Amino acid sequence: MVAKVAININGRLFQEEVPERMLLVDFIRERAHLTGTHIGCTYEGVCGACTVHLDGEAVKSCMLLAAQADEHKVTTVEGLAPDGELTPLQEAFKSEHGLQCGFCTAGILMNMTDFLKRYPNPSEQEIREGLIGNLCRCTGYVHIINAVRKVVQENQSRKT
Amino acid sequence: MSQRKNDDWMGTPLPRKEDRRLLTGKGKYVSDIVIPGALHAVFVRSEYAHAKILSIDTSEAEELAGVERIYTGDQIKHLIKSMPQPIVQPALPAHYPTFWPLAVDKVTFHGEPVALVIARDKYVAEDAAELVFVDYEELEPVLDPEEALKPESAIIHEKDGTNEIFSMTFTGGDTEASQAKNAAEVEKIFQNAPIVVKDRFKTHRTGVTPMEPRAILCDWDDSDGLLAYITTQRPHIDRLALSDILDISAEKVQVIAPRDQGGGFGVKAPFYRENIIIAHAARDLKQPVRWVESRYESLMNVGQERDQINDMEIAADLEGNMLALRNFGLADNGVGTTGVYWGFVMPFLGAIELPNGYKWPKADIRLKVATTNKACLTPSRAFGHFPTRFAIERCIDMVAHKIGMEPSAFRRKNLVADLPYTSITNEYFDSGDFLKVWDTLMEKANLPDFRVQQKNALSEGKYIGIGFGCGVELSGVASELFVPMENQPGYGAATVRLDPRGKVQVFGGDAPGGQGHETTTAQVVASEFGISPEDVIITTGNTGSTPFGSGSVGARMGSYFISAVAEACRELKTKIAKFLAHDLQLEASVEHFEFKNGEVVYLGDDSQRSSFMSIVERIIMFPINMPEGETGGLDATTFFEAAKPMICFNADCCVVEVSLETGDFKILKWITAEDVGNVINPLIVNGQMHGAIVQGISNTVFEEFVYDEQGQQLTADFEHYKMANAADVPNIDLNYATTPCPHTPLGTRGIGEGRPSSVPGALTNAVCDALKPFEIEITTLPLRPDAIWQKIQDATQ
Amino acid sequence: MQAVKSRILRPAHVIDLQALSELKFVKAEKGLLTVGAMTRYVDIVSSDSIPLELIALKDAASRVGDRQVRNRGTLGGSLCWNYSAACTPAAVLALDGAMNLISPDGSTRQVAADDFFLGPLETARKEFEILLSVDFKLTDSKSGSAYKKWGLVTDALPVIGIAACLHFSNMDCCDYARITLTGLSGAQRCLGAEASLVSTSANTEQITEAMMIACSEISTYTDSIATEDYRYQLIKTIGLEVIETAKKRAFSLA
Amino acid sequence: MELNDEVLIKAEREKVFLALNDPDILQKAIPGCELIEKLSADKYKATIVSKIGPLKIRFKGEATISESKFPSNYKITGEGRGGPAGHAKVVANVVLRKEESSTRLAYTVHADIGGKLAQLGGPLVEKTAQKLSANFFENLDTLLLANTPMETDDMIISSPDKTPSYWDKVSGISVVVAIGILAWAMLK
Repeated sequence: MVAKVAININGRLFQEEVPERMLLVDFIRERAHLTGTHIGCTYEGVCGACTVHLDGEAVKSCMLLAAQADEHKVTTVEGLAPDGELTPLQEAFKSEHGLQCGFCTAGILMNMTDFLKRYPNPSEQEIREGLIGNLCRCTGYVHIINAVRKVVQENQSRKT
Repeated sequence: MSQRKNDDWMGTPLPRKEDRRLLTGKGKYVSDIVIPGALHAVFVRSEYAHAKILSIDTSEAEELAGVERIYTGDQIKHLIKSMPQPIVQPALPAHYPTFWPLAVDKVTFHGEPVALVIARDKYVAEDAAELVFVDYEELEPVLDPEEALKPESAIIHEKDGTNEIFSMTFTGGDTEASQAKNAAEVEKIFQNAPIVVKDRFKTHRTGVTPMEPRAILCDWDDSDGLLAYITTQRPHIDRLALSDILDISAEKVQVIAPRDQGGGFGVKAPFYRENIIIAHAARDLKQPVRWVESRYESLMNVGQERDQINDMEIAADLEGNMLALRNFGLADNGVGTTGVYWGFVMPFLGAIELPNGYKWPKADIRLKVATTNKACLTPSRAFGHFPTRFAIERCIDMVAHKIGMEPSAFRRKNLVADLPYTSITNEYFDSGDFLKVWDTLMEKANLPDFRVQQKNALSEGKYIGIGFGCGVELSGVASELFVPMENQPGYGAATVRLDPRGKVQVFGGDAPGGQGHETTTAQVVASEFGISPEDVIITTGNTGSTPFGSGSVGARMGSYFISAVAEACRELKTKIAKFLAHDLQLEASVEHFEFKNGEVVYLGDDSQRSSFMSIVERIIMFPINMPEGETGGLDATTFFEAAKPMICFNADCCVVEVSLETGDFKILKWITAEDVGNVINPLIVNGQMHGAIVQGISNTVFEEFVYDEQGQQLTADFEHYKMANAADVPNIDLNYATTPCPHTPLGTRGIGEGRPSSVPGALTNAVCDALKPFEIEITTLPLRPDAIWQKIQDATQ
Repeated sequence: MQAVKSRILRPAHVIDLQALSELKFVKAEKGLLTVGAMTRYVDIVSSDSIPLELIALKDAASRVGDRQVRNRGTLGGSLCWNYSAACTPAAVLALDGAMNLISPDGSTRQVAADDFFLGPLETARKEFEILLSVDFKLTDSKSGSAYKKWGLVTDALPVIGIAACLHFSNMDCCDYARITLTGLSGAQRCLGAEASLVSTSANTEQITEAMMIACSEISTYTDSIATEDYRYQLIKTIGLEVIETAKKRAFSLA
Repeated sequence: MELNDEVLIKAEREKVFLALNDPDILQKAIPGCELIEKLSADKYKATIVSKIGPLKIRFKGEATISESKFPSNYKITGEGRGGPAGHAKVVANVVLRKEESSTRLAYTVHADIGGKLAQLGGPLVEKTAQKLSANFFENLDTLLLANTPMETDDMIISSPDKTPSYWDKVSGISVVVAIGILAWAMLK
């Protein structure tokens, strides 16, 4: 009933014995003590607050067992700005007021960080569709989209 | 952070102080707080809507390794006082149900707590909860509020002998005779009015679901008592309630609502039964106990509101004057076992706010609230008046159609033009300019242009429509209304404490959940003292260090709390000025000094000045050679109470395109006009408006709590309870038409709480406008494609 | 995973096949497109190897859940679970995919989509069999496909989802049609509708007629999201759109 | 939830009635039926493991016979519990009509489903319960064709106290329906 796992989270290796049924999100919160990743639904995996990167891609950590991340690389919101300097996306969330209660924010940042890597120049509609996996109750999404657009514009103007 | 001219931070779009920690995962919500050795609690909840509990077998569960204790209703009913208790009971006459944290004898809704499992591991606690076997004998569920009030209905709370938890007439005075006289007068107007529209407006069960579910972490110490971290909008009320109900002497109860809370929206404002039993368990086991609500439990138990039937009638003349309003409301209260609100307080306020910002010469407004075997209504942003505003804004359009008038013109003609004004239900509108707001909206909406576009679109087979709505929103709740409604004071309270280094600590007893109190407060304090917002630290929600506050409810921030902060700052400024005048040997008082750029400057001679820090340090650390009668120290607590209730006002316009084939519609535009008073931080105000409007849209169209004929709740996860995602909602064009509030020191108003209420009417009006060729009037929510399509079918066949 | 987390499905063991990179591929050769069972939705969506005639597969995969789900969910997982409102089984059934299965003894077999999807959660996969890949035959004739769904919120599980694959010998003659439906009780074919389209030009009128036939063959139901009649209406409107899109794609008009 | 259907079974009415009340036959006809056990004269319990695709769920059900008229009709009230999955309460009326040498069996079922079953199963329950019933009757038909008529006749003749013995056996059908609904409700 116990599995031995070795998960690299934000560059730190966590070797732990865990119950086989332990979810990755619980491993992150309770074993790695990284509580920026949140749980917002029960079994349905809809809200997206627990979104992390698994080998660089956004996934919902409540829909994975910890054992499935064995020998994989996980990045959480705490790993976005390891040297203390906020990423452009984090900065834009701040300047555009892209968060209110902040509970869903970690998941949104992780999803959008991956999204912008894959789609560097998205339209507003594409951003909206990219956000489908993250529910937010506070913002009405408007400022979140403004924040993502700001990063896109900054990147585009840097290119030209 | 740049220094601003005059250090006036008012109106500045300052990025929030809260954001850095929240953006880096360093926020600390209740479920993130760790106390070593904390046990995990899991509730066993009722599978039935209404059933007798025959027996509960916990033996198998207790044998599971890691299980510490299992509680049932029978075990705790002699140890814990039953509800209601005065601290969480409004001063309104009603049939308050008696209940304990765990069901005793019978269950009254699907999801009610029946037993509590405490274990060392949360997975084990869930395993054990599955092994608690409850034997039920089903009783007839009461699910329809109209049926519930019939004499033949089964009774849910037997001791009351009725399912009518509350009823009230809001017009015609306080006596039955005067109300009857009023009703007769209203009836006479209806009999003679050239235009009468009467319909039944139904609003489904929906509400606001914060992304962070409820949670509580309790620790117990025999000498210090109870320390409880709770997701709550009202820590001070929770503290008193826990003290009273668990018989713990009040000085031994401390409640902390962490500064990081994942949204409240009213859902975290009640006093919940779960908190009582978790606190009891911590005391009983002398160990920390944690309960983190699952989304499943959350959707089964809280966030359910709206759910009203309003039988409304409006009388008008052919010139477009409103003559009379009659409304018989019926609210489906659910089971009523939730402290502070008991379900019916929301429809109560909904009825008071029903007349909206219109002049009604006469009205007859009554409300009945029925208990049913569903989860108790819990407050949700647009508290109680989401349904009544839907009804009135929809009905007004129907009247305008009958008169043959533009609904927007009909509205403008009847809006209250001169404030202050006392509404037909005795709601006091203190200040503002409704017509300015309305005209701002109409200018942006450009109705004449739209009507041309609409005609052109129609010739191409496209159905576009425009809809309007407006709303008066309470700006905080004055004690005058708050005491009867919730048995709590309405004042705002704040402590402002200066330290010898010129920094400021502010303490507030309310408990925000994302509204940006830290930033807004810092801006106000910085503006008052002429310092930087970075120099200001705010503590909220800790009953151990903050003055009493009734909580973060009803838009109290921009109205009451921030006013208390400003007044406390001004009190300290007076003292600082007195000391400085004394030290500089000037005959001067506070109005002769300017606080700016970290200095206090004498206006008569700007060479006479002191750095803010030195004068503050001098008063706190060197209390010698003082002005006569003064003492050292700089610390002020103030309680702000406005003489009368205050309001703010807003209006919505939306444009939709409806597909005749599927009834599906797309929101093409959403335009607003807002009077929010003086703005402290426009980013935050914009964010509040966006969030409120999108919540309103999501409630109107997507979200619905569904119960089947047996009272089974079928929408207990986000796959079935459908919240709008980013691709489902529009951008919002916000416009401001502000008038400063004359009753607050900063001219600010409290905003955001009631903001969703004008949304369902405006949106439904737009859909009906698009379908005007078919003369479709929609009176039932949710506003769903299948229902719209059916209406089109009915109209075309 | 939802079923496991809600404690309805209680497996003694979970084996993660994501580690088998051999099962992650999209390859087209000799008139055949083969997609590995562990190919994720995101890989299908971004694959350049999927020809236009099989684009319904991309249509379906690109609208499953959300980005995070598509970064993890696989074609094989969806096909073998065969949830009643899954998107990709409907697409695979319309595209007449063939499932390649392997047994613990190493023997393999191929099962046509028609024989594979048996009803909600039921497939012809035997216990301990593993789905390796899905084969799709490519055709020489003009062919096109499409998938579209409707749910109350964007990209939700479909209330109704429809996939279609049509082959044409010329603009006026559809000589092959497969139309499938999901959302009611798993992927199912609309045989009458298919038959009625063959040998027609599949114009708007004929498609409308075909979808009327589809409705007569299917029973829908009412729940809080959509009434029985509305579901029929969705079948008609989405069916028309999907089949018209498939036709346009066959002639590279869309 | 309401289920109404009828099936034609190629056997005489008396035989069908008795077969429906024969625990042995029922156990064979109900997929995954582990046990049918008598609790009292009119009360039975059964355990059925339902296997639907990858799901394997053990359900326990109890059924009570309230009306029975040989060989034409009976009514059963059944309750089933699938542990944490939820519960179902089922009332079934079965009417058997003669149709030449076959039997027309009409049933109406009213079912109330609760707990996670209701929340996750949704409207699928109805469709899938129909399918399960169809499977059951298919199995029954096959079993009846395989059965020698004598065996059933023997049962009628040898039964010393006819009515109670039917009652004893009748419970099976309700369990089938109750458990079937429980199991199929989980199809999501």
